[in-house]
Amino acid sequence: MFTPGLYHILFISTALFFIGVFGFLTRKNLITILMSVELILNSVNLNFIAFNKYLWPDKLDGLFFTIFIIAIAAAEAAVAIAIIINLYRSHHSIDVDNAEEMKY
Amino acid sequence: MNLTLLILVPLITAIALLLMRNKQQVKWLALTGATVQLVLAFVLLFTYRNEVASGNAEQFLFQQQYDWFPSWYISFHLGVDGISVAMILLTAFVVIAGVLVSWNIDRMPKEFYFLLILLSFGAYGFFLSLDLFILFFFLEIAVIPKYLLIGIWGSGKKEYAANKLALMLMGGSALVLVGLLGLYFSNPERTFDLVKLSHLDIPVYIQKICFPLLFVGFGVFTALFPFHTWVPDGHSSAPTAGSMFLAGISMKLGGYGCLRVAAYVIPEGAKEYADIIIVLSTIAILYGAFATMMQKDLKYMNAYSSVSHVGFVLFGIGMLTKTAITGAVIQMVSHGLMTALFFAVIGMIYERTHTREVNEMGGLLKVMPFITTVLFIVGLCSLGLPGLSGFVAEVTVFMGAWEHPDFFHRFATILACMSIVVTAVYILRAISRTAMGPIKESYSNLTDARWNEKLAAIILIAGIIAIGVAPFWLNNLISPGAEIIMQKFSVAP
Amino acid sequence: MNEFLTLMKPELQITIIIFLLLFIKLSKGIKNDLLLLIIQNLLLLNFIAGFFFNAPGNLFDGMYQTNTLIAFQKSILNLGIYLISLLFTGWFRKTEHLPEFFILMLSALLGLDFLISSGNFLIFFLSLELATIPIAAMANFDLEKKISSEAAMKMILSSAFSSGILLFGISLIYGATGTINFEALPAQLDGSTLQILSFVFLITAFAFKLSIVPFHLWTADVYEGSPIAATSFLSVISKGAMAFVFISVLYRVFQPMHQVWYNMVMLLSIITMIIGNLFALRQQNIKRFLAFSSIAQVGFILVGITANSPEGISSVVYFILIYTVSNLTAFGVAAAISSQTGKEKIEDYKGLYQTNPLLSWVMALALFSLAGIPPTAGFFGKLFLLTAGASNANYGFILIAALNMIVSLYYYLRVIRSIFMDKNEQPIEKINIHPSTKFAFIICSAGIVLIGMLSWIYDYIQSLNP
Amino acid sequence: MLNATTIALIPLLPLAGFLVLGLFGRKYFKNSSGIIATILLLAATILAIYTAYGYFFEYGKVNGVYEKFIPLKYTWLQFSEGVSIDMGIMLDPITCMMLVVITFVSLMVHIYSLTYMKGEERFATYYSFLGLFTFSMLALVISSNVFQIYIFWELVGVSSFLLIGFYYDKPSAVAACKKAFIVTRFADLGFLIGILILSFYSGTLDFSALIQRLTTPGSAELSAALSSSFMGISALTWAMVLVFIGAAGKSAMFPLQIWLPDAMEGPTPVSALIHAATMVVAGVFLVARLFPVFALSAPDALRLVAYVGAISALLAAIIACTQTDIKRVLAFSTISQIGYMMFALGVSKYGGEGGLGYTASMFHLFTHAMFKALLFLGAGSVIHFIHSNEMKDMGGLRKYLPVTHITFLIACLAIAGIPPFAGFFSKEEILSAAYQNNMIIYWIALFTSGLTAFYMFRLYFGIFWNKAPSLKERAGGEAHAHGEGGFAMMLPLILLATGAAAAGFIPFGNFVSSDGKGSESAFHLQFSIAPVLFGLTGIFIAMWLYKKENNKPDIIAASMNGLYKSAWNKFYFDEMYLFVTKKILFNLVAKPAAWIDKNVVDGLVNATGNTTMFISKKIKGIQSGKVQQYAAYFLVAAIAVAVLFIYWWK
Repeated sequence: MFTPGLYHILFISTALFFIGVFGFLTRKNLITILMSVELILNSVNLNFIAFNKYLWPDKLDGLFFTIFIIAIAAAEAAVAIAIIINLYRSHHSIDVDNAEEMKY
Repeated sequence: MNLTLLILVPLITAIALLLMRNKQQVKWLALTGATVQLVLAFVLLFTYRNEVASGNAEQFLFQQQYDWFPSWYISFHLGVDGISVAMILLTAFVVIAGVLVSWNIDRMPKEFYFLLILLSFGAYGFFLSLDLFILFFFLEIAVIPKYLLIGIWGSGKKEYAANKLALMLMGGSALVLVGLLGLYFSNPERTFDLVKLSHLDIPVYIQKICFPLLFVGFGVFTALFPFHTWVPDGHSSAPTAGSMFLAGISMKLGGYGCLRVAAYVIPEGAKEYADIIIVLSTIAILYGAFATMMQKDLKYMNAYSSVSHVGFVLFGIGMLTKTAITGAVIQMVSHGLMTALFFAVIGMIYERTHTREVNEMGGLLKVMPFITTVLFIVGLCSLGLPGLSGFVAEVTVFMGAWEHPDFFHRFATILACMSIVVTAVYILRAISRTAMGPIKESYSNLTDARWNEKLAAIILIAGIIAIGVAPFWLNNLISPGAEIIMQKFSVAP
Repeated sequence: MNEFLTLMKPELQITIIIFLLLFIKLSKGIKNDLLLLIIQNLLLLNFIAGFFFNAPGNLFDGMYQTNTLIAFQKSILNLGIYLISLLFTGWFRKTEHLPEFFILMLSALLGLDFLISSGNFLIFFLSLELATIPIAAMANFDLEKKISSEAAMKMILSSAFSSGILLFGISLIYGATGTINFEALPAQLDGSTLQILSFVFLITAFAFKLSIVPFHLWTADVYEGSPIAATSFLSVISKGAMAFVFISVLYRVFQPMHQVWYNMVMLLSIITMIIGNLFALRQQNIKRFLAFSSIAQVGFILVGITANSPEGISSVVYFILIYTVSNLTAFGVAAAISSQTGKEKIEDYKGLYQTNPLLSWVMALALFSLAGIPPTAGFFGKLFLLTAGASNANYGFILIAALNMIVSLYYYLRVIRSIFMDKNEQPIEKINIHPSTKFAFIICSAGIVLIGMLSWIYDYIQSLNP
Repeated sequence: MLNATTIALIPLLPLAGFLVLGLFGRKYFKNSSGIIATILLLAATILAIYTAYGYFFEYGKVNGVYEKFIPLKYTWLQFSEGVSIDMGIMLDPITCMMLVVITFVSLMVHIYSLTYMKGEERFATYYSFLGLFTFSMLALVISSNVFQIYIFWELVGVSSFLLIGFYYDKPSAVAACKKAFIVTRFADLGFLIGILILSFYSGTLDFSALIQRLTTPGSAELSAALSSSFMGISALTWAMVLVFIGAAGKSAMFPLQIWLPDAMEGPTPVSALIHAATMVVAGVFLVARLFPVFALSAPDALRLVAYVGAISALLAAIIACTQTDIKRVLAFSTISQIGYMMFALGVSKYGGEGGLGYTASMFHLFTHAMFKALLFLGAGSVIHFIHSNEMKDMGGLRKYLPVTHITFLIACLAIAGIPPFAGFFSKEEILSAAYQNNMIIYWIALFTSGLTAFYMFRLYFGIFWNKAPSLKERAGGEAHAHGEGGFAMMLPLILLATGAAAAGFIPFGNFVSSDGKGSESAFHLQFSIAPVLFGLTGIFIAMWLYKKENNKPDIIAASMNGLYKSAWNKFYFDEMYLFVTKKILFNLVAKPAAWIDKNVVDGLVNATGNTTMFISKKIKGIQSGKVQQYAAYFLVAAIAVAVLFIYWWK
């Protein structure tokens, strides 16, 4: 039976991180962008769990951190979606390219 | 003599000016403040002389020291030697004349006088301070009022000029700041105190770094070539009193700083760079003079001639002999009085003819004998006529410069001497085109100077003649200070 | 329990105020004016109370730390909040959801307070988010303005992205050292590649909040779009608090890697000053202008931070204090003008002095202080930052900083020029300033003049250094 | 004993006049200013004569030698140990002689001007300027310090400037005063540098110490000054040459003579005082003052003095023959005569028989002051009468101006060197000094003396004889109502004529000599034949050509076309100077300097600002407004910093 080691998990989490980043940078829909952020956060969660399990199994710092990140992510998403709704009201679109009035 | 008084009087005057409501009384208040300051300056002069005569051999007299930012080892340290006393006298003269000249200013007089007095506050503080931090503090205080004076009350390309002036001067003070910090961190006591610093051994490599920073930094204020270009634009755009203060006081801040801070505290650095200073200042002297020849605007002329004249200050400092340094200080005083007067006269003429182009004037002697007489006197002073202050200063610088027997210094001195001819050319050109020749029809009913203008001119002329006819008192005042500075240069030239 | 109450006093005070506001919000029918008066007085009390019963100590196994310096830093933030409540009276009175705005702002402040006191990456992260998310909501408070929601969107997305990277960095640190505790961390640091990488990721979070170039790009847009009260909170309170945290993290936690972060901070500082100044040169909108100028100011703060000495800390704290009053004054004047006339462009200020001399002087004072012109306090603040930074004898760096002061002077003078020199056919009419704003202007002006002159303030800060 | 106060009062009285009239004259002494100034000067004259008398006959001589007598010395400006500018009084024979000459001529001019300048708007100013000049000139001659002389040197320069430009609304006067000042200023530059060199080597600025140190053979100062050299010429010689340049400028010697003819734009009495009798001989005085140093330590420099003097004498005389403006003729004649004085000094030796040139030079200075002042004042009367300077407007005036005519004739005879008038004696001494030392100069001088007689009598005949006066068309009848100008104008003429006629009989050599010992002037009858013959020839030619109106002069002028034309154009010196100043200095130095300042130096400053703005514009694209781009920059920057610090910057 193949038991995944730390590096496997780190590989996945890093991949997840960059997928998230890529999504953040390329998607035009604000909701999708928000989802990309969630991906990034989840990759971090994976990191924490993996480090905790493989490297520092006697401490629970990583696990707790993960829990808090999930909570915060929820809060952040709530506010973000509120803002997006507001943006939709004023711009009638949730395309990120429509909101670039301020520049230079 | 309580030196704090000299700082407090302008400060209180400035604050009182701000709080004043009645626009008519503003000028009287400013005049009162300036007069009190002039009286104080004279009291300082006499008490200083008495003190020295009674055998007080300390370098700086009337020292006062208050703690200020003790965690940085900064203290509010005041004290004067002969050089500072001379500069303070100069400032007092120029300030009172400046206040008088701008008597009839109609646009925002309160703010105008406030800025004038604030500027003088900076200058007084600068000349009195013995702590480099507060010296720098006062130096910067004196910059922004100039910007506002030019920008608000100026003429011509005033905004451009004001910006250029403020930025170049601030650039200079930025260099000064870095140099000061270099000194501060390289001395084991971590002190900004001038007296202490001058007795500490600062590592030579630090001196070589800090000297150019400080000298160029202060040099920008003193129109060191090639950092002089704020001078023509700044002076010519400024209102009359602004130009007077700028050339009469502000440029002297730099000269004093070059001498007191750069040369005095950093002797090794000064020795290292003396030749470069001489080259640059010789260029400034001649080049300024030649550039003046081409100017048609009286204010531009005087501004360029200031570049040339102030070149003598740096030239004298670069020579590093007691006589030359004394000459440099005399030149500062002399040029301060003279150029302030020159700008005052130009202002008076401009107010009447509404032009500063020499080619458009002529024959003004007929309608304004007083003003043109003053113009003659100040012009003759500028070209170094004996009996007026310019001669004393230039001759002292030349004599001091000539103490170096080598070819380089000789050559530079001869070149510098040549400027007296060029100066004669442009001064006479200016005088003859404005005052002499047939008068224009449209000018034939202009009026002569009013009482305030007369008083201002007379005060400055009194100073010029007092130095020109009896230079010994000024020389005796300054040369001990110059001597102490020279003691730092252990190797005689 | 007693210890809990004394050590966590600042946070508890704020929490109490937040709850009070929530209750007030429940009971409808209170007019904005009265409400504002209550809030202002509460905040004043909060500020004053900040000076009493301060003691050093730890809570929760060192997750929460405090000492007198930290208490003083919090007092600076409290002062800032109080001034904000006074300065933007004009805008507050008009806004529909006044209690919410203050609840959000105070939550952010609470976050910042915790942030300063954090002794652990967990609480650091939590408080950072607490200090960020409400601001995004605040940014959206001008509901009728399109740019307000745009600003909020940019804020929340950028901060989410930034916290993603921060978390990634923290996770790497955790992986590399096995601890997230500030006390335990220094012993584990050896400057390995992984640690440097994670450290850089960590720094980006600070850089984001402090608007250090090139992590600053959200700043200007958010500042411009947000209501001016939110902008000033962002640019003054949040930035100040972040600087405090940054300096304590660098000095305490990453002291073993100080050679690395010294160079890094220096590099960032130079870029920040230069880019901030270059952008500020061309700005037309006063808020955007102040945004870029505050970016350049951060460059100077970084100069002080490079000192790596007690002087560094005290000069940064001192500067933040000065920066708080100066920048808030500038925002206050801008707000007073824009809330009455809606004008926010610098060129609209032409001839302001003709109609509003006092307001002009206040603005001039603030700008001079920001530019570092004596006798305003900004001069001393900047000078001490540079002096502290110069203790490393890196004079080239100091020279760059000093030369940048000239560029910054140029654009501050641009505003001065508009106000005092330029002629305008139709200058801004006489602005009616609310008495409480006036009061704030007086406090600020006095602060701008006196904080520098009264040298004991600096000495007091210096003495707080543990 | 002579006391310092008495002597100091001599210059101070005119100074008081200057101050009082200058400050209050316009208001309070509009009409009385002339009288006030004259009275003050009369007092000064009396004091001067008293002083001179006291010096020459009572106190001056110590053991048969006229010693330098220094009753006052006050340190005015201390430079360094031993080197200071002192204000002092030093009496020696030439000083005393100069005191008398200056006060006397000045008094004459003051009196003369009472009428001549009457009705001028700036009457008081005129007298105050005269006072300033007299003060400066007197203080110059009593100077005890080489810098003191420089100071008053400049002051006489400026008073000359002010007086030349007295008619300030006349553009030609304005140009002339500028020119005079700038040319002499240029020369003063040499003087100044010369002083600097002298002070450096001698370690003093005091005349007596300086002369003593630099003439004592083997003294440390002298050997240092001789041993250091530049371009193969010793420092001392350089110094003396430079000092001489200053002297040449003030005395309008070749090639710096260009300012003097133009200076005739000033009021005629002023020309008489400043540009004939006193200021222009200051150069001679300076060389005489430093004569021991010239003669004993820098003979090369002295030789230069001689040749410059001789060339000036000849050139100016040639030019004078062609000029038609009577004041200009006199101006060139002045240059020529000063040339005589200069080369007399130049050929002289120090002490004994060889020192004849020195005595002769001073003697000629003395007599020249008399007759040249007389000539100018006479010309002034003519101009006052006829309202023109041009010879072509004159003629036959002897009937209208009898006193002027006679006195003018006396002066002409004196300058032509016809015995027994004053000029004869002094010129004879000069020629004999030249004869003893340098034959080339002797022949030049002899020829010049013939020319002198010719042009002076050309002038004389042209004014007083020649064609009949055409007064009516000139200025209308009423202009001549004032005739010769009354007593105030005639008295100076008569007094000066007396001097011009009789001054030659003073045994000058007894009083003034190079070493102060005094010498008997030997009078050789045979020697005088040649100069007198040359003089008479000149007179007769002039009589033949100009006594009656005829066209002979034109024919001769036409036959010598090239020479005449170039002489008439003053040998194109003005043009050369104009070329150098306008074309070279102005266009090639000043213009580029101003251009560089505006475009290069200032351009750099502006370019710094513009570049900053340019970069600022260029980089604005970074702030694109797209939040995703912000994030991209964020990430790239984070990785870049990480890479930078992981791999390169440890």
